[in-house]
Amino acid sequence: MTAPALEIVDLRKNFGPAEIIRGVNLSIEPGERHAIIGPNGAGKSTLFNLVSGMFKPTSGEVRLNGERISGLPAYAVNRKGLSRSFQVSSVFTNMTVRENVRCGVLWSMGQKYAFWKSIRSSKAVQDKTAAILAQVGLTEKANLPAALLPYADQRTLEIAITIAGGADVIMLDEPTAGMSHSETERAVALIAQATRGKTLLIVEHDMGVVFGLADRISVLCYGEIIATGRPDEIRGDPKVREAYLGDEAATLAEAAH
Amino acid sequence: QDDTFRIAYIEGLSGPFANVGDQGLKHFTAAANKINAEGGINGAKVVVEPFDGQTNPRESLVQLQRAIDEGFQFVTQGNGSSIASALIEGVEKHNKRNPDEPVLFLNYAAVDPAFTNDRCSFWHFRFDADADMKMNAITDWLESQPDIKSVYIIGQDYSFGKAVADAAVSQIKEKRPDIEIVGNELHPLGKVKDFTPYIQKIMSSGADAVITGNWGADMQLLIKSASEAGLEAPFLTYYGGGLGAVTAMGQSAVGRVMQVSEFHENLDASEEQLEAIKDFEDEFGLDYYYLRIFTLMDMLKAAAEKAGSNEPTEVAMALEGMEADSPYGHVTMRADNHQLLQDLYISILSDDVPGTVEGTPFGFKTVENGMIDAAATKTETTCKMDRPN
Amino acid sequence: MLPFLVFAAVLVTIPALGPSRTWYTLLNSMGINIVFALSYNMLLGRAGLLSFGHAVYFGLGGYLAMHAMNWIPESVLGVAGVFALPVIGFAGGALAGAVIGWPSCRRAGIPFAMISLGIAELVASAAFIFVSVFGGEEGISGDRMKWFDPVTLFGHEVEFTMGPISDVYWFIAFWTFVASVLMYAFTRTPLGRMSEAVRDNPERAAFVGYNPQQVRYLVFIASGGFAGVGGGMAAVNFEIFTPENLSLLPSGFVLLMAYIGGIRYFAGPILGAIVLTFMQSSFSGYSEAWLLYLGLLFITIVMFAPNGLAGIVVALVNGVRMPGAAARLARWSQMTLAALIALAGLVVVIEVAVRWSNGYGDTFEPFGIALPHGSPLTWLVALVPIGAGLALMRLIARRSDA
Amino acid sequence: MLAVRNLNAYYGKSHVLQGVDLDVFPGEVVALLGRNGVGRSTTVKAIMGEVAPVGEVRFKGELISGRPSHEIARAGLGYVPENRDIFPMMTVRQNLLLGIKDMRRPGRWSVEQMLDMFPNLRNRADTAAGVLSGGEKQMLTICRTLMGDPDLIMIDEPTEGLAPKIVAQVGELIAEIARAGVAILLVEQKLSIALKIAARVYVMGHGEIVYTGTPAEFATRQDIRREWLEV
Amino acid sequence: METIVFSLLNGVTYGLLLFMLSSGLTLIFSMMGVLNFAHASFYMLGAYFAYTIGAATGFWVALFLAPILVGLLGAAVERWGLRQVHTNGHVAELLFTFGLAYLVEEIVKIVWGKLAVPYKVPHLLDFSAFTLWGTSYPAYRVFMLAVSITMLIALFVLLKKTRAGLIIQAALTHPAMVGHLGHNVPKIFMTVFGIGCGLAGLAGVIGGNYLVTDPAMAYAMGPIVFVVVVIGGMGSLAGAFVASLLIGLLQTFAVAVDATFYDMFGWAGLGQMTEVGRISISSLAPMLPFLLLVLILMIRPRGLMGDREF
Ligand SMILES: Nc1ncnc2c1ncn2[C@@H]1O[C@H](COP(=O)(O)OP(=O)(O)OP(=O)(O)O)[C@@H](O)[C@H]1O
Ligand SMILES: Nc1ncnc2c1ncn2[C@@H]1O[C@H](COP(=O)(O)OP(=O)(O)OP(=O)(O)O)[C@@H](O)[C@H]1O
Ligand SMILES: CC(C)C[C@H](N)C(=O)O
Ligand SMILES: [Mg+2]
Ligand SMILES: [Mg+2]
Repeated sequence: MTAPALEIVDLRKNFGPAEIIRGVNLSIEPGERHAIIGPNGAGKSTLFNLVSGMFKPTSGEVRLNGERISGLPAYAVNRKGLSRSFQVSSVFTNMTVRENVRCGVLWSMGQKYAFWKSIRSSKAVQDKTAAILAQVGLTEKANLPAALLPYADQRTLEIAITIAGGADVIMLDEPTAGMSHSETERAVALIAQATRGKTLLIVEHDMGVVFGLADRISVLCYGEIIATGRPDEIRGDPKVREAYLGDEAATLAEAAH
Repeated sequence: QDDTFRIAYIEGLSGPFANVGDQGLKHFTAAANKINAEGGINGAKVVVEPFDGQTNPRESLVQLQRAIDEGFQFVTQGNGSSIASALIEGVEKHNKRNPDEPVLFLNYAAVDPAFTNDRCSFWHFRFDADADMKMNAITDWLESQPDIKSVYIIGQDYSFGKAVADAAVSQIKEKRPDIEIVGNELHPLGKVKDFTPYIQKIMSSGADAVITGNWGADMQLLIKSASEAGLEAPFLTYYGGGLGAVTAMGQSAVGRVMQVSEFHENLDASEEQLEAIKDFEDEFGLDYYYLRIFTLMDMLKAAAEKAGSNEPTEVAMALEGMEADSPYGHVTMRADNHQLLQDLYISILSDDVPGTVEGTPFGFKTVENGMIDAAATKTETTCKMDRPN
Repeated sequence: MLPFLVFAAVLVTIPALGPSRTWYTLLNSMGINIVFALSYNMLLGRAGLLSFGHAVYFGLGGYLAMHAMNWIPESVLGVAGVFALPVIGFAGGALAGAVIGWPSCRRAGIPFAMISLGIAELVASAAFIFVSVFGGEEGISGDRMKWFDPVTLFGHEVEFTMGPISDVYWFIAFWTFVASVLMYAFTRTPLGRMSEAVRDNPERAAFVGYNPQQVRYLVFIASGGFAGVGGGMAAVNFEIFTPENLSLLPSGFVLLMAYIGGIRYFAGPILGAIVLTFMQSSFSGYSEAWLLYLGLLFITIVMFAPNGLAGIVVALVNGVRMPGAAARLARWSQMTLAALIALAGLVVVIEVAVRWSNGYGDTFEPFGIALPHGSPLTWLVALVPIGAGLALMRLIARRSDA
Repeated sequence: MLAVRNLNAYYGKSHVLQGVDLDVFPGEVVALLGRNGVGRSTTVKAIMGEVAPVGEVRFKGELISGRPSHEIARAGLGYVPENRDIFPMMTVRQNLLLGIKDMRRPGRWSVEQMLDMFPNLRNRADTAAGVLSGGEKQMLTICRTLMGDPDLIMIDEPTEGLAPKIVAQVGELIAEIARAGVAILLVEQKLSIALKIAARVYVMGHGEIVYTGTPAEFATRQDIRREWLEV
Repeated sequence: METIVFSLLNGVTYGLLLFMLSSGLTLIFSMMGVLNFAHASFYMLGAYFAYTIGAATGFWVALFLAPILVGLLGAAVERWGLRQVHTNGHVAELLFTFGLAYLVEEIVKIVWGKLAVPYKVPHLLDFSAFTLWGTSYPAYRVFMLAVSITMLIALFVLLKKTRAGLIIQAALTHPAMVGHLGHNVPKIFMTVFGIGCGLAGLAGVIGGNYLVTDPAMAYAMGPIVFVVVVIGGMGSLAGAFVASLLIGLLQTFAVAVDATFYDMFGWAGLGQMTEVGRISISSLAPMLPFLLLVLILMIRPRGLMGDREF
């Protein structure tokens, strides 16, 4: 059996006295689409930050394809093939859309810190950038500065940068937050298509998105995973209903029928 | 351009030593006015134009270049031997590369002895007694002061300060071997804001006298801290009489601060000279301080007229060995090293003299046996000069 | 590409116009400052690092070149060696950048700025202490003219000794061009691009695989190196380096050049270097109060044109191109006119005051009209235009608002 | 109480608000609905003076358009922006304290009350607000504005990014605010909440108000919903 | 012994002057985020104003009037200058004050001339407070000590006991939001800047006659003030106080030490006459503060007592 794409073992994180992540265990198979839901402040973003190398865990371990990555700095984690997006759009505001995507592409195409060759000299980089832009539908806006993009497009760009590096584990933090229904639909389609064959870890509050996209769902509550399972299992779980879904479970159940 | 005789005055006209540069410029302006009133130099009107060298060798070289580009062939400077050193080199290089348009450097205050010894140049003339000559005056006076048994030397950390210290050490060893040098200290140039710690050191060393070549703000602050702390030892200085030091010292310095200089305001002089001093002070609101600037300008005029040309090489040739009469005595420009010989005076700050400075009730008066004859100031030189043929 | 061809063409044609020595001197300083300001902008404009100590790299590069200059033997090859000194400068600057950048690039923003300030003061005062390396107050000087007589090369008599200022011009022009092209090219490389990415969003840059500190550090070294090229050029041009060249003052000046020129544009610092060098060397000859004017210019730019002179130029060009140009240009020229009127009054005030304060007794005589400080007419001539100009500006601004 | 007449606003050249008219009466809860990017946030910003308003805005009869925003706030108009501008370096408690305009005149709400209402906040009362989770920040901003004791509060997208359960909580909070007699102008996407608490709804489309009515009426207007809200 | 006592006294005096200067900067820096490069220029203006006013009315009136005038000037600078550039970020603000420093220096030169003015210690305080081992300690320094400690206390109360501090800090990052909460941000900024400048002015009134009042005094004091603020820690008045004293003492003691590197490291094989061996500790005095600055920023970036990094 191959190692899980992402494996989290008894991960803990304290901020001062506050214990925010209290022993999370999670194992995600290659190609799986896994969603994390949970109330606000449960620690979802923190978990993302721990896995992606922004924070160092207090204890526990994170393994990417069997290799330990916890404790590595963010850029090193990224180079090993894990890429993430941010809950609040985090793009290179003064650059054009194309440059934003290109920045996402550069490292994976082996450009590293090169200062002896033009960024344009590599056809592969150009092509890859163009391909990604086309994939997310931003080709027309490629020459606009990112700061001037409408909100939904910025979210899309956020996703584009995240997938640009070709990482095989993608983590998205509330990718559709603040999008309208139609935009959300488009975003979900994009995510589904862009992560085909890859491992996806996603945080969302929009249950439509979660139940539409995820193969499995984990519910994080006060820093602990209280349930993991297929969407229908989660929907029925009384603990989850109590902690997170509230009335919406009923609505969802209705919708499912 | 033929009817003007243009002199570039390259000094720090901004920054910490701006005040000193400003004073010099006023003296030059006055001297030029005087010459112009008498018909100029060989009929040419004298123009002294200021260039701000910012008391920095490189910037001064930039200004030198600018002056040369604008056609100046006479340059004057004095505030800082470090700068004079750069200018001498700059002028030498220029004259070597452009033998057709040589430039002459007239130094009125930068007194590193090297300039008239190992590093002497045909294109450089100095109108101020060098550090060794002035130190000679001081140490001669020390010979008559058996009460002084220990001295403290403090100076600015650059060639001039080092020259003063070296001169003091070697001459004291020679003339008063019994005097102990209890401190020999260099401090950064123009950067110290509070000299109290240095004064503290001097006081605890128990020195009977302090020797310093400090000038500008470094002099004012040093003296000020000394009088605040109640340092009783006399100060033997190069520049205690000028450049704002007296204002800073006040009453407590009376009878304690001495200077060695070619001029002070209570020297005997003709009515005419006193009149000239008064006119200068009225016009510029400033003490008459740089006698040597007037000497410089007068000799320049005399040399040019003797040569019958305003061309630097010929003026320089004429200056060599030239003798002249200043309002206070006879002066000679040595031909072998281009050092001016003039009478020097050791004077002491006093509160009962007619001539006062800086609007204070104080002025300097010559101490007993304080006059050193021009001829007696002459020192050996190691100068070997390349002269144009 | 085109702008660089024009640039090269301009550089080559200048000597044909037979500039005076004054012009050569000015142009040479400009070249040095252009390289210096561009290298500074690699940090400030591109990587977003505000440094108060850039002169350190300029100076250390320059010092190294200076020492190298003194070692070079006197021969024809010596001339070539002198010509190549900016390469040594680059090495010196880059080396200094590599050493100093190590601790300072770990942090960006204000801590970086403060470290750079501290290091500048530290290096400058240390330089005063290590006399054998830095020459103390006097500095280290040298002689760039390594060969006196013309030599015959391929049957032609070449008279290129690096002595005369016109020879130095070619040297400066060559290196200015090369360094500008290289620095421009740098912005087009992966590292150059990532430096901008790190400026905008270091966190994100890390999540696309780049170590922001590493990026900053490498850019810092490159920027130090190019500053060193400027230093090497300066060593040859001025033939002296003093510890002051490492201090806060020149560091501040390069900041002014880059900012006044416009840090958002590649050509901004070039423009800034040209204008400020001109002011510094020529203006200071016309008016003693040139620093006051420099201060005023600078403050005006900071307040009203944060994109600098280049920003103004771009706005002008856009203004001409976009629809409604006639009206806009009319308004701009009215504004400019009003501002000029006020400025004229201000100049009178300043000039009269400077002369009054100096006490040399000379009077300000623009166009032969004497304006002594004692006469009420003077103050009328000064204050009326200021008032009128400001009132006009206000009027125009209000009218265009409505 | 709040009367907006022919309000226009621009971002550079783009004319974002093109003559908005709207009213909020004392104690009333009004929802402002509309698709993304139609200018709802801009409307609120223009009322607060954050975006330069062209047109007329009156609050309690007084003309407030063109006045600086602190004066508008002091007139009794509260505003909770959509980007949750909390003060990240300060503690939760300090954030709340800053909401008080004048220490001498405490309002209807006290810090303790706020912390009671949201146990999450109480737990973190003395940590820096910058590290709060997205949802916690949202609660904090609303509470902070309430500390200033406004007579009308404008809330921009309060439930965005909140867990379903907390969405309900926020809904309750808003209802409670309304019960306390504070008028509310609510900018919302989630129809469920908006329709539950609002007395009246405005629908916005392309910089204009395209529909006004009570929730009940609105429920029947499928055409409006489809055309302007995509639902 | 006497060296130690006097170095201590002198270090404290110098340190207190530094504190007076830097307290205003700390205030402005920590509250508005403005690195006021012109701070020392306001210090200079304080000295010059006091000189001119004092000539007409005597020192004591000047002591009150000059700082107020400088403060008003500072407020005006904020109102018509800084406020305009505020929207362009901190770099622009910093550059504005950078230009202002040039401007002030040039204007001072025009108005008061390039030479030092005879601004003197008031007659009433021009005596020696006490004499130890034959060295006298001027009463004026005791007065300086008193003023700066009063200032420390007053500032502390102002900051900790008022909400203004909080509001300003919030406004630093989110000015619009603070406005929406009903606080008049511009006015507060103006006041803070005015007070900060006024404090610098006060330092000028007191320091101008302790040191020298000339157009170069601003440039001489400028950088060291930044060192104090950074070493002390952002926003920490107490830190600024400690750092001022530390630097004051450090510099005074360094000067007092007579040793050279050879004396200290000779055992390690350093030659007496080598260049490094001859470097004296006292010659290092001017660079010590900057060395400390760099070290602090690297080891403890929040400064000695700062509660946050920049
Ligand atoms: N650096 C930090 N220091 C202290 N506490 C922190 C820090 N970062 C996060 N926290 C706390 O940890 C908890 C979890 O935050 P996190 O951002 O992970 O929540 P979340 O699950 O993503 O919530 P949301 O869905 O609202 O975004 C919150 O209570 C937050 O206040
Ligand atoms: N600072 C800005 N500069 C330029 N355009 C802007 C700016 N802010 C908003 N816009 C544009 O103005 C329009 C209206 O924006 P507004 O934020 O008011 O919409 P909204 O209805 O609140 O939408 P959302 O649901 O995204 O909050 C949008 O098209 C947006 O892209
Ligand atoms: C102006 C003078 C005091 C300069 C000093 N004598 C020097 O040689 O450097
Ligand atoms: Mg989150
Ligand atoms: Mg909105």
